[in-house]
Amino acid sequence: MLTVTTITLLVVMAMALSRAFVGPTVFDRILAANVFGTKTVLLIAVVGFLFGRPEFLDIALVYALINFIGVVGMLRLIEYLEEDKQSTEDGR
Amino acid sequence: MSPLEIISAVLLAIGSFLVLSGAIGLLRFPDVYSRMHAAGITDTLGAVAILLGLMFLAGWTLVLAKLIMILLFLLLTGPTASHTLGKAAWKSGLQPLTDGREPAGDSGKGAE
Amino acid sequence: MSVLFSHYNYWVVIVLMMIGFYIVIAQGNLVKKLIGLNIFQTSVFILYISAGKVSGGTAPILADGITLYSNPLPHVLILTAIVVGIATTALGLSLIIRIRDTYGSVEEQDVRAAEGNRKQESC
Amino acid sequence: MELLLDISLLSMLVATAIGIAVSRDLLAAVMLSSIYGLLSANFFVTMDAVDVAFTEASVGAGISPLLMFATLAIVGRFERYPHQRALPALLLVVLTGAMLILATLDIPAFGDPNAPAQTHVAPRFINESGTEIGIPNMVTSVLASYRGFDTFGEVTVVFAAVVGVLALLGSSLPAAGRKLPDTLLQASNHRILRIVSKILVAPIMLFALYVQFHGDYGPGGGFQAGVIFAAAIIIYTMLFGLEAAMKVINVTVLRVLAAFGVLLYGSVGLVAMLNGKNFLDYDALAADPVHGQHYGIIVIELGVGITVAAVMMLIYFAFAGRLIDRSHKS
Repeated sequence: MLTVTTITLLVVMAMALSRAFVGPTVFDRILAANVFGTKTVLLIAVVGFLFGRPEFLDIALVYALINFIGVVGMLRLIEYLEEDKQSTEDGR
Repeated sequence: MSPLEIISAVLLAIGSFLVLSGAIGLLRFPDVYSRMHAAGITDTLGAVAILLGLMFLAGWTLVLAKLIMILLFLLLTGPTASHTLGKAAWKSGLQPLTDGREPAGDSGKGAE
Repeated sequence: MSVLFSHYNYWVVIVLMMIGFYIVIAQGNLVKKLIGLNIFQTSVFILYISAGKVSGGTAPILADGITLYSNPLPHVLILTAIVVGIATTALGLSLIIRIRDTYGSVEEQDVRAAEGNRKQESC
Repeated sequence: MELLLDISLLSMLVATAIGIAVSRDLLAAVMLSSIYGLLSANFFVTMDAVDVAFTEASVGAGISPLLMFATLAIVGRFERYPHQRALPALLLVVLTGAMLILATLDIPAFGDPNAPAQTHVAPRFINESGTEIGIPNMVTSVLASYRGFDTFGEVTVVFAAVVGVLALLGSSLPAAGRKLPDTLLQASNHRILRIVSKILVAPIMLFALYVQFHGDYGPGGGFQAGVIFAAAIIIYTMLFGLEAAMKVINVTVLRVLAAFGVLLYGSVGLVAMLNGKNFLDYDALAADPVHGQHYGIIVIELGVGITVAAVMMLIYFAFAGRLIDRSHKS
């Protein structure tokens, strides 16, 4: 079952990646990146059990943390850029 | 197979199914909000199912504690991220697709 | 076929390295160049880590009942390289911000044009 | 299974890199580079390099995209010109790549236990470090003890980089007590995000301390712990504003701490010299050499952690200060 789950997660990662390529809006990309990050956390956890050394779950925890920080950072940046667009329309 | 392994296998199967269905939704749904709906819900529930499945494999060890910590963390951050994302998309003026006949995928173009 | 499986990692490393190289030489935006440099850098990391892998080995953390470990030396080299890499990336990004302050643009073309104008004026 | 994971992760890496290369929207490129960092960290886990994966996850997928986002907010989101010199560059790249691929045919096969890389220094580390250093994590013993001098150099480089960043951007870092116009930086309209982050900040710091002191036994150590600790402060800064963060953490203290970590590292070496051994030979620190190694590794990892955490926070504060400056001007 672990093998099946690993393969499923790999497939899901590939699908999320293609959504990140296609877009079309920036929110699609963020959503895809978020999904991708969660799947990475799960993959690390499952692979740890699959290879028989599950004590490295600290890494999965870091992934979860970094994923959250990344999403928050992206959203804040978009807010800055929107603010920019409103205050100076001739910016670009 | 011991009963614990069977429970874990069932949970892993449920988790895999949820995760996969969420990804299909992410790929196939027509606009940002419906994609968010597909991904946001299955993301958290699928993660919970898979991590629970792993917990039954881990037994009473430090690994179990770490799995619980990951689970708590995902339960806190996953819905928060989805909520914030939806809010940001709404605030940026992106309209949800209400008419099913528009071509898929291009609905959000105007807001970028 | 066996050559494919035994050298696949190295080929991917080269492909990644070349993509990074391409971004650095062909694309004018300085932020993009820095991203390209990061891709290049990561490809080197992957090369080192691949070279340290022993098939059938596990992570180099001593545990009972395990005899075959992967090589810890490349891990150490790359671990420190990653942290130094972020430090240099930060330095590069702050240079980009200063270039933007001075020239009003982060495109290589604009910067070169502005630089050319300045030289003509001083002549 | 290992092979399948390996190949699929690497293929996704290549796809992501190509996506970055063709994208003209820099925001998308940086987002993809964050995914790229996660993917390569994932690959490192399958290659048994857990410590490297730890570092790459927190640095390559976390801090580096954050800094790039901050830069993009300052310099703008789109590339202005289409890609130039594409054809000659492509030709050059393909040529170089082909030559390099020819060269790889001489490299020993992947995973070969008899490759030169596996037979020279590594066996000594693997066989002896358990008795000589006495800690299970070989990466930590090689990093902090066998190659301690090298790591000292790296920490100095990190410190030098922050000096450079501060020299370039530091003037925009506002003095403490000055009223900052950073209403935008405070994200006051994200109530749920703010509450959840507030709950998370303390556990993240605790986790950083765990990583710092557990680095002898599992993946972790000063470099990773420093970055994670800084990440907690950075998320606080992102949601509550630079002013609030600088009330918590004084920038002057941070500057002193960044230097203090390097000095702590170096002074361990000096103490070893004063006890009549070589620089950074921790055997001299206690009567029992193995205990000495333990003390030495704990202290220098602490030095590394302090420096890295302070440096990451300083760099982020410098970038955030620049952001405020810019929004103030416009």
